[in-house]
Amino acid sequence: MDLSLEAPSVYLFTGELCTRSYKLNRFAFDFKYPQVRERFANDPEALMTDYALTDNEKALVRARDWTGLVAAGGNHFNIIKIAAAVGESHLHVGAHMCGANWDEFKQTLPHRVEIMPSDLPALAKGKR
Amino acid sequence: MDLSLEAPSVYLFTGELCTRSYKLNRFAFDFKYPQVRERFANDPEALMTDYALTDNEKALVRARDWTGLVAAGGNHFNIIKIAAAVGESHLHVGAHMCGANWDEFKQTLPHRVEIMPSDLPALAKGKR
Amino acid sequence: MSRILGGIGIAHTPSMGYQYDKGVREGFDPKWQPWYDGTRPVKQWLREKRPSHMVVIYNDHMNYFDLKAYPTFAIGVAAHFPQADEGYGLRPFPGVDGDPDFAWPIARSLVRDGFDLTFCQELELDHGVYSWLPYLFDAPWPLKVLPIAVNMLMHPVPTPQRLHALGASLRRALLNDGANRDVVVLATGGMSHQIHGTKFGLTNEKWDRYFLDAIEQRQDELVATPVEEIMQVAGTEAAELAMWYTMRAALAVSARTHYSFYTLPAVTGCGVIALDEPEPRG
Amino acid sequence: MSRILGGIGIAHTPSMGYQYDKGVREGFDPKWQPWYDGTRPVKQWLREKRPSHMVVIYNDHMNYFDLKAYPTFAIGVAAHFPQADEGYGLRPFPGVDGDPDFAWPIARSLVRDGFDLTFCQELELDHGVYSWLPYLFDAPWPLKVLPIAVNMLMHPVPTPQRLHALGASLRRALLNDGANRDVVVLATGGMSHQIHGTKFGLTNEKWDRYFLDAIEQRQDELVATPVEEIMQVAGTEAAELAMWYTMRAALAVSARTHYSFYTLPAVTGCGVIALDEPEPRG
Ligand SMILES: [Fe+3]
Ligand SMILES: [Fe+3]
Repeated sequence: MDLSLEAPSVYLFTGELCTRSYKLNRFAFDFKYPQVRERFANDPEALMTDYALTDNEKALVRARDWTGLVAAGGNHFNIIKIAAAVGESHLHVGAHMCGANWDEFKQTLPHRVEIMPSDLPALAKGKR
Repeated sequence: MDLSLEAPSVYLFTGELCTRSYKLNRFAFDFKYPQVRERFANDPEALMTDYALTDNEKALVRARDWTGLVAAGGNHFNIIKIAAAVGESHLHVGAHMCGANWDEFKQTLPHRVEIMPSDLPALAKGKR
Repeated sequence: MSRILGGIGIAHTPSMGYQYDKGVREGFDPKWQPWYDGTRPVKQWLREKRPSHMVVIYNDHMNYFDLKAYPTFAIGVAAHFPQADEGYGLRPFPGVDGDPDFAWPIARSLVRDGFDLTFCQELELDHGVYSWLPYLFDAPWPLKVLPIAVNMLMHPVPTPQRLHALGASLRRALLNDGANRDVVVLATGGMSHQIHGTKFGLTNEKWDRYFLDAIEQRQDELVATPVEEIMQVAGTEAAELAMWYTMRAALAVSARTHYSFYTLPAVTGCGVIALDEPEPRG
Repeated sequence: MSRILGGIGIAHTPSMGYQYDKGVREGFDPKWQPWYDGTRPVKQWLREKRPSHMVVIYNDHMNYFDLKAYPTFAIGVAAHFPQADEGYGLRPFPGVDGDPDFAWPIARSLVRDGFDLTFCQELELDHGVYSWLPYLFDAPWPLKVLPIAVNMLMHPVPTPQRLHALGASLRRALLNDGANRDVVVLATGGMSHQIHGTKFGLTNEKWDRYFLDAIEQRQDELVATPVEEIMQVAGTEAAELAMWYTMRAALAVSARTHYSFYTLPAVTGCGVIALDEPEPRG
């Protein structure tokens, strides 16, 4: 049972992270506008340069590396907008995060657990 | 001594007023952008129609009726942006609000009072 | 004073909306038929209550508010709230009407109580509202809505205690607004789910059913549960459940569950509860 | 923990900035020379205190925040804050640097205390900051700034009690931020003035001098004064003075006035006060 609230289990979107990755998030957020999606389809490099993405962020977008983009500070609700623009759903993004093959992964959903907050102390102890 | 907090002594900019006059305020706020000021200089009617001003609001703008615009719900920090665009300062707007001639009005500023909150009950009584 | 008729807590998720549109077009997916059926009694309850206004506590999901200025509590004071386009085009529903004359006295009362609201003269509603809306009402929507959007995306998010206090203050505002409306308070936040990271797809039916039960009379127990623990057992996005506290605190302590329902159609727990406010004593 | 070195309360007005630029170019207007001279000791005090960071409580005047989403409390978390163009072009000064590593722990602490902030990844500063800034510092500005913008334009504005509580919470945040900064807290809000309506041009030197005196040790008396009464005696825009309470509450009760000064050059009372925070006991 994975109780971690840290990467790669969880990418908590904190204010600090948001400030550091603000340009990436601005870029991804704007995929909600059809004009931006269209510009991305026609000339992704120019669009990424306009939004002042770093070289690393550009490489992650080119590679459709959704996990890397979230790890770089992209809020996942923003990053799935880029995924949607290239035809991938948030479930594809989820499979990518789990390093899983999508067709196999989707058969395994949902991942059911049955623990309660009162179980946490014992579980944390068991792990040590 | 005028203690009123109501028009025409004071035009308190309340949320209710703002919601009712939102389009007028949006119009006036946008005078902070040079392009909007330029459009206003070139074709004020088209600009006012684009911002969906009412006929009454349009007439007030045409008449440079700063008092009327504030009475219609324009926040005065917004309305003075329109005034500035046609060469009138917030002191001109002030004179207009007082129904005064600017050249005479400016000699009278500031209007000094010397009352304290503790004087208010007696003053309110004196008025009755 | 306005009358508080009752409260609703309900989950939301984009697929809930998608499956509704597909369901009415070509029949519901067997996984989603229970949710459709399970929401019928709430729709009926609302039809009988006939609220004129509904306060909706919800969160946006990077569909309207951008990060340039991200509010903790945003209140929609406009006369109309369009549906937000999440990037797939608008669903076939009209926008929702607001009521500035209802909204402003409440906003004033909340500010007087020390809530630091962001006042929105424009606001578009995403699946946080539109995913469950057609399950509960037929368009054209038969009531006016006062949306209160809560930051649930960027930490720090407001504490459970703060969300509870907001509900108590909202109750004071409604009962003293000098008006005469019939109000339902609705809160919506996803139940167990996590939609990012290697724990993607986590759900916890046990937690969700406990929550649906405890919100009626053991809200203190829930409010005292650290959000981190909820995120651990029910997935990070289940932190949204804290918004339900606002709804519950807006009702009388003696309010009781009229109906609740739970199902788990996909990767998010889907539950709903309707609570009756007791009749005010003559 | 960071060290709080002291606090400043200061008036602002567009003409203060205009007269600075004109003054350094061609000599100060006789009406404004006293203000320039009167701020020299505060500049000197700051030079001696050598703060690394300054929290600035101020309000915008329809120059950055538009009414689409108007926040009660907005906190600037960016690394840089440009000057806002108020429609007359930028004045010849650089933007102000922020410090996200300073800002976020404070924002987290404020939210934990129940303040419902709007987090601004972008923010431009109008004359609320730029009108007094060059009187107190030489560019390039020798410290990092954390701006907190308060709604003072659209009623309901936050209560005096709320602004006081914000200061107390800010103090807790600074003294527990786990960092090691030297911080000055500055609040700015116009003193007596009214710049609209038939009471345009109203000033009240008696009130302003009372306020400058009372803020040191009789803040409770000020906080208890209804904002409506301040608006009646000192003009509607003097309501901005309530922001000074945040600064005062961020200092120790035992903080004492190092220097204060007042003049009335035009249509707005211009006052400034610098308070020394007592040395923490070893
Ligand atoms: Fe959600
Ligand atoms: Fe001001």
